[in-house]
Amino acid sequence: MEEERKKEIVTGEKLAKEFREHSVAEFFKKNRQMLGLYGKVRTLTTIVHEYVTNSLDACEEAGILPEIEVRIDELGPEYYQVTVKDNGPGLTKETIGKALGKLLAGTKFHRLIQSRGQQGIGASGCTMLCQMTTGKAVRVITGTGKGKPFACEITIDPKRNEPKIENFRELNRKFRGLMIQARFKGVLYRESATGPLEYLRRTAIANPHAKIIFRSPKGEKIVFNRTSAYIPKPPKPMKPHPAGVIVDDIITMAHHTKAKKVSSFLKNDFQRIGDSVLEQIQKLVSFDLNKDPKKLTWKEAEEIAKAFKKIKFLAPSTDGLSPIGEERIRKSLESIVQPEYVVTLTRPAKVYAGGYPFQVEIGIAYGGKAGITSENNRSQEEESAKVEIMRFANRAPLLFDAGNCAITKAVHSIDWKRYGVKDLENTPLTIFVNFISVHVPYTGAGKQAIADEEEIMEELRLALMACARKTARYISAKRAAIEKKMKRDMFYKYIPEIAGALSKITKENKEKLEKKLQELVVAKLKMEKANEILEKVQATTQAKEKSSKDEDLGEEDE
Amino acid sequence: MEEERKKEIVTGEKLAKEFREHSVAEFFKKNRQMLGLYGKVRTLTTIVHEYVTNSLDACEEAGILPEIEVRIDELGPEYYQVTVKDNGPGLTKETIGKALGKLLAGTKFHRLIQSRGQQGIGASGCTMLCQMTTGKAVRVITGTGKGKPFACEITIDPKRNEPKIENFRELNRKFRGLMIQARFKGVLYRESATGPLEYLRRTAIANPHAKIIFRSPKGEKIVFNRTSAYIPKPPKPMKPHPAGVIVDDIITMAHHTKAKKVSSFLKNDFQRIGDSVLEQIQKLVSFDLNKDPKKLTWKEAEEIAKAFKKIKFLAPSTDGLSPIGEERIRKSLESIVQPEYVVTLTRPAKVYAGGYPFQVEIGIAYGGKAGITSENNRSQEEESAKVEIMRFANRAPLLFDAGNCAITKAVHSIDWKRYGVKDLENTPLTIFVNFISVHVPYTGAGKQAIADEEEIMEELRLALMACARKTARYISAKRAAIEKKMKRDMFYKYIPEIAGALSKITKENKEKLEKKLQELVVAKLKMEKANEILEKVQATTQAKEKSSKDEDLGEEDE
Amino acid sequence: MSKKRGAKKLSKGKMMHSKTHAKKEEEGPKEIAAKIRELAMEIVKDIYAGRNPKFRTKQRGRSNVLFDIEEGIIRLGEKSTTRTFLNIAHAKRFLQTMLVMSKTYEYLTSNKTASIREVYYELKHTIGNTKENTFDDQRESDACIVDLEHSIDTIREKLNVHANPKGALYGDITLVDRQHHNDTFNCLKLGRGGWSIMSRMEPHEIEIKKVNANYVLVIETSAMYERLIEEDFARKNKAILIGTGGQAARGTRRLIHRLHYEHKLPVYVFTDGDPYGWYIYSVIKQGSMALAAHSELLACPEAKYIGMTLEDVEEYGLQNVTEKMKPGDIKRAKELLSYEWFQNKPWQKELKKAINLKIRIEQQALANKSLEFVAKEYLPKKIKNKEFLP
Amino acid sequence: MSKKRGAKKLSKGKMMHSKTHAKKEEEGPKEIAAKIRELAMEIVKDIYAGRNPKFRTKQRGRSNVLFDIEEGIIRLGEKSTTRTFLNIAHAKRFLQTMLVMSKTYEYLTSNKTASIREVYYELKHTIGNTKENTFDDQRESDACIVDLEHSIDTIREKLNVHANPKGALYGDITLVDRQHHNDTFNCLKLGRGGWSIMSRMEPHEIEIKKVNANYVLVIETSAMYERLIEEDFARKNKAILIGTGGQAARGTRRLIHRLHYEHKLPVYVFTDGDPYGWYIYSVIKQGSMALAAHSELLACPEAKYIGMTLEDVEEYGLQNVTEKMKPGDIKRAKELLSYEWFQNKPWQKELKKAINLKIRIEQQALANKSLEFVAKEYLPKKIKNKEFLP
Repeated sequence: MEEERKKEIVTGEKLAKEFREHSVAEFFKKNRQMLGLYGKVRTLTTIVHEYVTNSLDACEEAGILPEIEVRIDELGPEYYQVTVKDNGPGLTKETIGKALGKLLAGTKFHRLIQSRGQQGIGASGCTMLCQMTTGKAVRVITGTGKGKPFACEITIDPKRNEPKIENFRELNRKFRGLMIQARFKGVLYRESATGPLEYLRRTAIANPHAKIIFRSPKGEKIVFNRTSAYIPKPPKPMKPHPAGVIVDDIITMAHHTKAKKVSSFLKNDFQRIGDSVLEQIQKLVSFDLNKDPKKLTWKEAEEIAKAFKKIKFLAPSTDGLSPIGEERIRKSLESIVQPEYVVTLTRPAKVYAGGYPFQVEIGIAYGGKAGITSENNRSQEEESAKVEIMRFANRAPLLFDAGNCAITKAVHSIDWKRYGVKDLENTPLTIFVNFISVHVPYTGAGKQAIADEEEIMEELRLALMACARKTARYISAKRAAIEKKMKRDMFYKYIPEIAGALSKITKENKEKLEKKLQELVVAKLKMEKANEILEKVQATTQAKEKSSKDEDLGEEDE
Repeated sequence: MEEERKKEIVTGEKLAKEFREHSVAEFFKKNRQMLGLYGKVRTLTTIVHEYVTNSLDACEEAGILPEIEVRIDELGPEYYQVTVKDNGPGLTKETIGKALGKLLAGTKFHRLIQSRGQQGIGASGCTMLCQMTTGKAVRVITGTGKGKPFACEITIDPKRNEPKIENFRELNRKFRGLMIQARFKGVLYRESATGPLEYLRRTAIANPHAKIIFRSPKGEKIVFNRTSAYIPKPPKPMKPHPAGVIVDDIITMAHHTKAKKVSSFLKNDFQRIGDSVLEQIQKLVSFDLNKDPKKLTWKEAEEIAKAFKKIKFLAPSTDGLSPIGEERIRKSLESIVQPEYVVTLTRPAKVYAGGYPFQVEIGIAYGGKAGITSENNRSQEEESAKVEIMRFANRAPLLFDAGNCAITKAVHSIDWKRYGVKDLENTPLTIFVNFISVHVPYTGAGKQAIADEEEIMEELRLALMACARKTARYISAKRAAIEKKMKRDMFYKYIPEIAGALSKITKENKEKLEKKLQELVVAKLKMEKANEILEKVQATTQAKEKSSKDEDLGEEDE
Repeated sequence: MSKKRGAKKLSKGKMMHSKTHAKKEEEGPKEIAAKIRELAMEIVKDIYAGRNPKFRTKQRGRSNVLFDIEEGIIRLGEKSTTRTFLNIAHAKRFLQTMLVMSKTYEYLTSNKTASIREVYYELKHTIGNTKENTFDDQRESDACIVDLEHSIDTIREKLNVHANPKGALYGDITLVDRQHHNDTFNCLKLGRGGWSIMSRMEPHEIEIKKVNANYVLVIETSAMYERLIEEDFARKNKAILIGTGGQAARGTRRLIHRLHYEHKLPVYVFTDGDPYGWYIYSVIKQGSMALAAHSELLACPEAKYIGMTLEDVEEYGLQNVTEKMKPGDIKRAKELLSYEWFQNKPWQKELKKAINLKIRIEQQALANKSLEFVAKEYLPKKIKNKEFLP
Repeated sequence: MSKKRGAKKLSKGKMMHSKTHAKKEEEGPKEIAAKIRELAMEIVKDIYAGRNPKFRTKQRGRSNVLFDIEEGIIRLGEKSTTRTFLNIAHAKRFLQTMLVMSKTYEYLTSNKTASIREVYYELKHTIGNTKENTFDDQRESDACIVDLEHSIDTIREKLNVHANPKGALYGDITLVDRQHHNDTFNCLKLGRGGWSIMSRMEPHEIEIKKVNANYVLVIETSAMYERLIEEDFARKNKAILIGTGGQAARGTRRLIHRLHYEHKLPVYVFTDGDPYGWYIYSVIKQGSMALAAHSELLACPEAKYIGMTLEDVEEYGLQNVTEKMKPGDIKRAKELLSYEWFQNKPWQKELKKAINLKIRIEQQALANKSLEFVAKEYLPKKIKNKEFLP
């Protein structure tokens, strides 16, 4: 059955000639889905995301109150132009190419620092997509405030992963900041829960110090004003915390340290290691910590890692973390979501597996325009308000892959019934969660979902439950007030019937009975006023439960 | 409420100094989940996958009948050593570093060629994982058949994405092939549907020309013998097919072509473009095709792409595709799955969006040990056999992300009831699907799911339905035979009761009635024999339906 | 079934009611036993002749049910079906019917009667050397009984087989149980309970000796039946009261039929004003689709509907004791609207009103006026003024 | 409820059966009406005194039900609960109970009776200027009736309120309906139907004038009741036959109770051999948990169980007419196993056998022997040899 065939042995030598390196740009060009640049609507949102986060990060590092204009123009079917202009520090001739025309180049990747962008592929990926789909370059105008601003056009040479800068010219006007303009085909603008407008709305909520202006393809102008003039502290690069650092990290750091001894390497290059900790480490390892770190072996690094596990360290420094702050989240939610009630919480920093500190911020907005239907273009029926979960990583909104995300999982892992929320999905709640860390553990390069590491999940749950408790108190107080009024009405309503029935049996005067009963109700409610409302509601609930339990046996023969 | 803070403006100039490039190795080290190297069990399977596909690809290109030994040893808790040895063409001193110690380097990425591996990051990713988790180098022995084989140890310098080769030594024995040995921590061996053993079993099914030997951590030795001595044609690099090529591809190719005119560029660098096609293109574009391709503008390339869309081309050449073949899939399934019945199909090649040809091969195995429970360690009850969907891309098994994969979606999109399969999930079926293409559209770098492009889905469905029809014919013929026997038994069984009842009323002789009735049954079944079995079954089914329809009104008062 | 189609069918399949009716009523155990024997002999002849043994019975699907406009009853059409032994789908059913034939033949020849459940248990056993039972479910033997009824054109009561009894009788009516000591009793003298109606009410068993009444009042709920006795309604109005306790059982329907035809008493039906009540009325009046073959002996086409109606709700101000119809009720009401025997103005108006208002009204709702209201005003006024629905 | 706990409770809450029983039996409409008036006056006093008006009733949860080992009946314990007006959770219920009190007071003083459904409809109306109804569901008024029964320590029949009737009586027993023309009739002379048992069987209404019988046989299924009449079992064995048609209605239980206590007749219960049948037996014998308060007037602790038993299956070779128990049946059987009143050897053995074999056996299954087997052999032999379960 088998065909016979002349065999031509290809030797290893021959294969060797075929071996070729290729650039990371080529790789991502073939795998754009890894950058989140897939799906017509998603691609456009991702582009806006990449540019806006870069702008916010740059302003923050430079200590500037950001004002960002985003404009999307429809040029043809599935053909759009995106323009983003900021008032940030701008870019120089030297850096502009690397920032927008070379993948895996950036200011952030190599540092342990909280930032929205992280991996240095976002903006350059957009440049690549622009040229892939339209053949056009990305147009840029930028100025640093010193010297003349300049304009140029940027493309990437994918074979070399190197920027190509054309039409460079200096401008004779004043401008500080960065304006990027790029065109894309095969994308689509929609005002949905995953579209650019919702993205910017959420960005505004998580960045109350930013003013964001959006001009939609429909020609509408939407302005999100700042509710805070406080510029977040520029995040500082951080040293790694020993908790959870793996052997490989120690080896890599030891080979790059400037320290001459392992002991000083540990003290200088890690957080929370002082002399007493060093003494403890020395007791736990088999070699002398005065050794040259460059000569540290894997086995020795392993001993250090094991020692790290045994020692109790101080919580990591939060210097590198820049939370929004409870008060600012409250103001922002009140301004943009317009709910009836808001509770906010910023938790202390914690560490997850890799020794990276992180921090969780929660805001729960209830009632009013909270939940889905408020700002979105859906039907305005009160009854149909649905819960809205707003996820952020380092203040950048996460719109996709909700199901995979630790935040969504944490929200759904909570027994909301315990907090007076009977049906989470159909409650007018906006749940705001900002996860900040010097290294966000995304589940993919699309950067849309946070991995559900154990420590992260626990922290999210604790924070959510703390806020839920406060919300529950508000909800039940509100319910209690409503019930009080209902109670009086109800008692009054029943009085004539009761008086009538008793009068029929006893022949007592019906009007007299009614009057006496009304007096009883007034006295009863006055007394209640003195007590705490919340207690009453609980008591009522218990009474109800008890009485219904009493009668759970039906009669079997009727 | 807002705190005041001294602002230190960070200038663009200052930020420029912070700009740093980083290597793709660093990137993937931080994002190992993108390589499928996450999850304790999945990581180990992915490692085996990377090495084994490299071996198979190398043997195929060199025209060698592969014999691959895989050994997994448990060194400690969640600590394993993986050894893979093949008889392939081996690697040279020059190539070994790039093959195993540098990411995005390989023989395949830059060519349009069918291969199991594709992106040149798999084996090097394993090297990185090995050193990240254990600090150890990967150990290699290789020989090309010419000169002396050698041994060495390889690591990667992640900062530079460059290999580091140590302990290099030549060996004084004969060896052609490649043996890799690497250690990993934080991984786990399990004999589950996603473990290495199942991976190798499926690899053996899709590669009937390969002999695969596996030694499990339990010390068991499992051998999958080859069922075919036919070495698949070494796949050839292919020129792109014009259907669906995008503008950017044309520009990139035009800038790299050796041709001097656009016309010869089109003829030489694309498939299926001859003089008559060229004439048609010339009529559709506004410029002269004698132009220098290096000077082709985006607008002109756009015109060519538009012209491509209008012209009807021949189907793409399948030279670059190497299907397994229907007969070989059959033998392989019979040998390894041991079913009762097998049907196989290799469809002609088609093209999907990017101008890439692809081909679909199907095997459906029914009964016997087909389906889950046969080879796997589950309970052997006949009743509980479940359907097993085996997905392959270029003969490499896909074990994860089944839900996202076009193959799974296609299988579930089919109305199996029409093919006599009442409950697909609980039928002893093994459905084998091999998708082959010069460029498999994976949904992620983990390479575990095929994107559900429209053309791919249609092709998969057509192929599945063709096989399902044949399987249906077998299943109903089998059922008919069983029913025939049941029928005779049933008639005979009822005879005494009927004769008894009639005898009681009529006083006729019971034995005489029984004898006559038996004669009737024999005559009836003889007559039926003459007819086609299948027809009978259908008739019976219809009769049943009709008679039950007749009596669908119950009595309302009993 | 459309009006047209039913009417067309009828012209072919019609039987003269009076003649067949009389003949069917007359047949006693001996005649029926002879018919069974005849059928068995034909099957034996088939077997001896080497033919596939068979018997004929009637099709019972909706497609073989028709409404006899002239007689005002639902009938089973003439479509028949043949059950044979040598057919995989029929063989077991064939066997089972032979067993039922043989057993009922035994009842008839030895003067025994049995409930359909007893038939099932009498015949259930393991077949030969197998693990298979002759019957696994009473529904199987019930179906065979129906086959046999149709094959020899009779009703099960005449096969000495019957369903469960249900229903009670009260009023100045004297019955004689001819099979039981010739017990003779008057049903007005039984306190407020009344007589418990038997499952078989065939003339050769229960004789209606004397009736002193102006009409028969059939009442859906047992509670209303009791209320009317409590108010001494039967005496004061010379009425026979029959409580059906929901859907009327076969014995009760047979009794109503006989009171009407043997004693020319008008029959008034009093049910809840809801789809279930209207359906109960329709079954008493025209027969049911499931028992279409036996309407001649069970139905009472001249029966009239006395209440509850939605007009009552308005007239007596019962709005706040109506109940909401559930979606299933509304669906059922819409079905009734399309039935041929509700194709007359008053019923169309009543049903449409119910569907529009989405309300139903129970008999007991009349208690909202006063307990004695139903007996002292509601019913007497309606009967006096002949306020009936057809 | 564990045996220990029940026994302990009892020592506190026990009442002398004979005394209270006699007193309860004696109370007529006048006494009950006076009790209601007394209760209403107390409530009025509360109101005039500015106290939250209240009435007491008994708790009805499982935790307040106990088994009186001495008397062999289920009783309601002494735990009481108070319903007040000024409590958001009780107010509506309070209102409803006042309405029910007023209405039953009216029945008693004007000598009327009503079914519980009629009570619901009589009282249902819209409250004042609201859209709220006094009652939205009959379950609400039913619950108030129970509250009232417990508040004044009586049964609903004595409030002139009753449930639906069900059940039939046959045998040589002469009854007088003292509220209805003093109708006097003998239940052996009613053909094979028998007398339809009323919902209220209070002594001041129905007098048991004469009984000529050796025992009472209570039968679960109507079909078996008919079968035994058919076979003339009552005459031949001097038996009173009572067909319950499933779970015995209150009127039927009251009649059984009275036949036993007034005429010292032994009571034998004949049900299907399955958890539902055993439960029917247990309710007749000890009373039910839901009506624990009324066991003294409804239960018959000396009743004996005659069949079906799993021993019968073996003795008469009925294996192939048994049915499989469904998972729900088995669960129910296991519950029965733990009931205090089944804590005796024969019942433990029987129940365990059923649970192990997972089978059940119906009364009609005896037809598998022959139709007359049950009347000619099965029952007479069992009664002669006293083969009962306790």
